[in-house]
Amino acid sequence: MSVFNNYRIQLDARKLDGMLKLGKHIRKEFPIFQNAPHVYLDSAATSHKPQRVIDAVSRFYSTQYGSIHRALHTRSAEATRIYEMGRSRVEHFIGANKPSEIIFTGGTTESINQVAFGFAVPRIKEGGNIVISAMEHHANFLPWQRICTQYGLSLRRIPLTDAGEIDEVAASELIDENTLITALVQVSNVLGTVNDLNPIIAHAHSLQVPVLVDAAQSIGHMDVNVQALDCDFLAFSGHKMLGPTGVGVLYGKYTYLEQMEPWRFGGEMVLHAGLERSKFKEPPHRFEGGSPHSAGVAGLIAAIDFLEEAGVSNIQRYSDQLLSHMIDQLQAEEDVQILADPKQRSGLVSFVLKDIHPHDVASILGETNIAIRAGHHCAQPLLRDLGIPVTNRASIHCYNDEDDIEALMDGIRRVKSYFH
Amino acid sequence: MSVFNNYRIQLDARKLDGMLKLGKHIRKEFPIFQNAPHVYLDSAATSHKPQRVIDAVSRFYSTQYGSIHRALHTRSAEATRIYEMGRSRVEHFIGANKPSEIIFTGGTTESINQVAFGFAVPRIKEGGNIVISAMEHHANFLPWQRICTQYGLSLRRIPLTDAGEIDEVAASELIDENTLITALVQVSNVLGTVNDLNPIIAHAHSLQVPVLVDAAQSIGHMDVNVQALDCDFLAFSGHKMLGPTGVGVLYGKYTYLEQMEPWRFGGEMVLHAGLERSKFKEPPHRFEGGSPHSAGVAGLIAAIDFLEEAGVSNIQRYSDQLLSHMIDQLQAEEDVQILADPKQRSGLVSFVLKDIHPHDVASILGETNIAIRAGHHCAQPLLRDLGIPVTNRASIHCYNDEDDIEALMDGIRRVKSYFH
Amino acid sequence: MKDLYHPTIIRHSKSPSNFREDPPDDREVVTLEAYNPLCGDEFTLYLYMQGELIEKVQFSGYGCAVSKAMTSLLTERLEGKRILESKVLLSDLRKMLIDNGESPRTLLDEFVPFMEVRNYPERMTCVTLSIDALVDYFEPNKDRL
Amino acid sequence: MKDLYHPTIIRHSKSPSNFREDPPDDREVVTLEAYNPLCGDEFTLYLYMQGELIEKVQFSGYGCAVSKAMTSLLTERLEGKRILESKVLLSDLRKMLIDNGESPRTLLDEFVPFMEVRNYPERMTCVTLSIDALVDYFEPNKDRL
Ligand SMILES: Cc1ncc(COP(=O)(O)O)c(C=O)c1O
Ligand SMILES: Cc1ncc(COP(=O)(O)O)c(C=O)c1O
Repeated sequence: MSVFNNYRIQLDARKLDGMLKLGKHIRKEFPIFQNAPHVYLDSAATSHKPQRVIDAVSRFYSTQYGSIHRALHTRSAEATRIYEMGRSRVEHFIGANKPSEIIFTGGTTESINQVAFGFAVPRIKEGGNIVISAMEHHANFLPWQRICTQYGLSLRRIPLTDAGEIDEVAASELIDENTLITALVQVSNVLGTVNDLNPIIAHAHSLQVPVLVDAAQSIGHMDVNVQALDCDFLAFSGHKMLGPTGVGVLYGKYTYLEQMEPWRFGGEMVLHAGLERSKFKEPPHRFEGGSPHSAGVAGLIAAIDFLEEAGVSNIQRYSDQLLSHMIDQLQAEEDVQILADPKQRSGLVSFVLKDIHPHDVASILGETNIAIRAGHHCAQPLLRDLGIPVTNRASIHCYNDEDDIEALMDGIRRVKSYFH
Repeated sequence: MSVFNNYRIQLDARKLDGMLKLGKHIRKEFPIFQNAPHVYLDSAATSHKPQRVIDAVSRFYSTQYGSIHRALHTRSAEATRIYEMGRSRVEHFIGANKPSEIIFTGGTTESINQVAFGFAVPRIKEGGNIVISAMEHHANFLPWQRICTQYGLSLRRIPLTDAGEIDEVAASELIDENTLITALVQVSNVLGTVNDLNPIIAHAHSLQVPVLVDAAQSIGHMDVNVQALDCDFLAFSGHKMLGPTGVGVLYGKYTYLEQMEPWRFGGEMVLHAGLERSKFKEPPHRFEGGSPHSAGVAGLIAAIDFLEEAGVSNIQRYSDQLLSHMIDQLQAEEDVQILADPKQRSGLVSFVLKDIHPHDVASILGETNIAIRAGHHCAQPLLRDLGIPVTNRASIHCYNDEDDIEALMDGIRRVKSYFH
Repeated sequence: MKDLYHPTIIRHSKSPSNFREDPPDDREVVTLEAYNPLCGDEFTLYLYMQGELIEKVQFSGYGCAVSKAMTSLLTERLEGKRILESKVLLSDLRKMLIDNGESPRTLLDEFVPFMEVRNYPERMTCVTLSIDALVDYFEPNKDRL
Repeated sequence: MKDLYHPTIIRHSKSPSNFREDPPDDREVVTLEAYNPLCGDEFTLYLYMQGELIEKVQFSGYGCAVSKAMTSLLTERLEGKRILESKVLLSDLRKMLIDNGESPRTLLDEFVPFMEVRNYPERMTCVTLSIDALVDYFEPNKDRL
C-alpha cells in the first residue's frame, strides 16, 4: 500500500460553525483543560474525562458505595442497582438484546482475552484457523497468536488494500469452514480506516463463523450498533470513550455466551463450589469473577450520558470535518507524508515528517504542550508491513477544534525549523 | 471443629480511649458516613474510602491524566510517573525488594488467576498436586480447582483445627515434593483467623515449593511484609484497603516472575510482536497487557498514604480491641453462636442466631441501616465442612467504634424480638 | 422492614404448616428441589398426587423466614387443588408479586404481605423460590420471565 | 525542549559521523545490534578491531535525533581507543548521564548536552541505547544498573 496519499476533503467552515457546541464549548466540561492547558491530540490512546464522569465516580464512593451482589444491606443494594443499571445502559448504547449480553471487563484487552481463551479455545479442532486482519492492535493479535502457537492452528491475516482497508476479497478467501473465529477491528488505531465489516461478517456467518469486532477506536466516535453490525462479540474500553480507566465491555450474543467458559475464576461467579466440580452461574455473571470495578461502571454510565447528550452522530459529523481539516493542513505542509487513503476515516491520522524521527517530532511538540503520539501504536505487524518502524499520530475527540490543528501545524513548522 | 466457642478477651476501656484518633474521629474523613449515615460492619466485603482517596482519583483525571508508558508528551509522562510511583509505594508498603516485583492487577482474584495460569500451569508435571487450605475464598480455590481438573492434578485441602486454624501438622504432610505450589490465606474472610503461615512456608520452602499468600483480608489490617512472611507471591485488592475498586496487586519474587508467563495478552507487554512469535517485556510489564487502571493506582497511593499516616499497627491494635469487645458482647447475648476460636483473629467474626436465618438477621438490621453480611462469603467448601449453609459476619475497619457494636447488639435484640 | 416481616410471615416461619424434618418414606411422592444458590436456601417439596389432584404438600429444609413462610402458605393453598387450578394460582401469584400486581383471577389475600418484597428487590428470590420450583414442575417447557 | 535539542545534537543527527547506509562487506568486523523495542530505534554498530585496539567504529540504522547523535559522537570518541579505556569511558558516560553526574574520570565535554535528558526521563533510552550495546559487548557479564 502507498504510504503517501492525496486525501483531501473540502472543509465547510459554516458547518463547523454550526456545531460550536462541540470543540471549544464542550471542552469547558473537561477540567483538565483548565487545570493543565494543553493541546490534546492523543485521544486515540486515551480520552480525557468530563467533570460529570469524575463526579459520578466521586459520588459513587461518597454516597452510594457498597459491595456488589454480595449482601442484603441497603448500601449494597444501591451499589448493585447502579452496577446493573450500567449493564442496561451499555445494552441500549450498543443495541444489544438484553442486559445479560453485557459483560464488564477491565478493558478491550481483557474482553478479547476472555473470548480467545473462554470461547475459541474450547472450540479448537485440528486443522482449524483463526482469521484477523493485518491492521489489528496487539490486543487483537497477541491472544490469537498465543492460541495458534499453543494449539497448532494457523493464524491468517487478511491483507490490506493499497488504500489501507481490509481487503474484502482476500477476507472471503481466508475465512473458510475451518475458521474458528474471525476478529476484526472496526476503526484502525494506526490508519484511522473505518472498515466496512458488514460484507465480511455476512460471509463469515454464511459459514457459521462467529465474528468479534474490536470497537476500541469506534465506540463514542460513531454509532456502534451490534444489530446493524451483526457481530457476535464486541469489545471496547471505557477510558477511550470519556469514561474511567480500568473498565471495559464485552458484548456477546447470548447463545454464544452460553457456550463460553470463564477465563477468570473467583468469587460471585459460581452457583455451587463443590470439592470435585463447581457449577457456574449463567452469563454474564460467570465471567465477572471477583469484586467488580463498580466505581468504573458508575463513571461509565456518566460517560454514556455525556455522549448521548452531545449526540454520537453530532460528534461523528463534527470530528469528520475537523479531521478533514487537519488532513488538508497536513497535506498542504511540505515534507509531511500521510499514511493510508481509506474511503472512510475516523478520528485520527498517522503521518511522518521527512527525515525527522517521529519521536523527535512528538518530543518537540510536547515542549509547547502539544500532545500527539509517536510510536508503533501497538501494531508492530502492520508497521512492519508498511516498512515504517514508527509514525506520528494525531487523534481527536469532541473537545478538539481548529485551534488545536493550528497549534499542531505551527508546532510541525517549528520542528522543521530545528532540523532544516 | 466446634462452632461454639468461649472466645473472650477483656476490653481495656482506657486503651480504647487512647486511640480516639481512630473510630469516630477518623470516620469524619470518610464522606459516605456524612452523606448516608449508617453502621457499616461489612468492611471485609469492601471498605469505604476516605476523602483523600476519592480526591486523588478526581485529581488524577482533572489535572494529571494521560496514557501510561505510551507516549512522549508531558501529560503522559506525568501519568506514567504517578503510575510507577504507585509501584514503588506498594513495594515499600509490603517490603518487596524492588518495584519490578509489583504487578498491578484488577484485584486479588486476577492476581491469583495470573499465578495459577501463568506460573503453575507451565510447571505442571504428572502426579503433581496443589495444596490449599480448607478455609480458602473461592478466589483462591476455583482457579486451582480448574487447573487440577483440567490437567489431572490432585487438589489437596489442608484441614482446619477445631479452633479454626490451618492445621500445621496436616500441612507438613500434604505439602510434598510433588507439590507445584501452595496457596494459603493469611486471614480467613469467614472465621477471621490469622493463620501463622511462617512454619508452613518454611516447610514448603524446604521442598522448593513456592507459596502464594492471599492477603485480601490482612492488608491494611496488620503489617503485611513479604520478607517477614517469606512468601513467593502475595495477592491483595485495593478496594478492601480503603482504596479504589478495580485495582489490585500481585507481588512475586523476581526470580519467580521471570519464570511466569503472561496470562493476558495485549498492548504494552511485548518487546517485539513477530508474525510467528512475540517476545515479551521483562516483569512486571509483560503481565500488564492493555491500558492500565491508572486512576486506580493514583487512588491506591492515597490509600497507602492514609493507612501509613493512621499507622497500620495502630489500626491493628485498635481493631483488635474493638473486635474483642464485639465478641464479648456477642458472647454475652443469648442464642448467639460464634464460629471458631482461633488464637489470633483479625477484623471480623462470623456468628449465627439460634433458629433465625442469617438473611433475616441481615435484612432486619439493614432496615435500621446496620450493614452486616449474611451468606456463604464465597467460601462454600468451608461452610459445607462446618455444616452451616450461611452465616452472619460482622467486620470492622479503622472507622468503626463502640457505638457501632452497640447498634449491632441493639439490632440483634430487635431481630430476636421479631421471632421470639 | 417491619413491613416485610409481617406477623403472617413471622408466624408461618416459626411454625410452618406441613413442615417435616425428614423426607417421607413414601416412594410415590413427587419430590421437588427448591434451591437458591445465591443464599443457600434449600427446601424440598413433597407432592402427594392423586392423578390430577394434589392431595397434600409437605416440605423440609432450610431457608429464611420469608422463603419458609411462603413455602408454608403454598403448601396450605395447594392442598386439594387440581393441577390446572394450581397453574393458574401460581401464575397469578407471580403476577401479583413480581409483575404489576394487577387484579389476580384468584383470591390471594393471605399472600398480600409478601408484596412488600417489591421494596426489597434483593429478597425477591426468597419469595419466588418455591413458586418457581412448582412452576418448573407443572410447566416444564414454560420460560419464566 | 530546545535544551534537549542542543545544536550539537541536531548537527550530529543531521550529518552523523561514521554513518553508512549499508553494512560493510568486511567479515572481520564486529557487528552489534542496538535495538530499542519501546520506540523502534534500531542501529547496527560496526567495530573494526585490531587486537585490543578499536581502529574505527561505524553505524547504520534508524533512530531519533538524540539516539543518532549519541551514536555518532560515540563512534568518534571510541576511534583509536583500547578496550580498557573504552570501558572506563562508557562507564563514566553512564555515570554522568544516568547517575549522579559526578566528576567523571575522563573528559566528556562534548557529551554534556545529553545531560539535559535527565529532565525527560522518557527519553533516557534514546541516550543509552548505543552505550548499552557497547557495554554489553565489552562486559557481557556485568549487570547494568
Ligand atoms: C480472603 C479473600 N480472598 C480473595 C478475595 C477476593 O478479592 P477480590 O474480589 O477483590 O478479587 C476476598 C474478597 O472477596 C477475600 O476475602
Ligand atoms: C484498536 C484497538 N484495540 C484494542 C486496544 C486496547 O484497548 P485497552 O488498552 O483499553 O485494553 C486499543 C487501544 O489501546 C485499540 O486502539
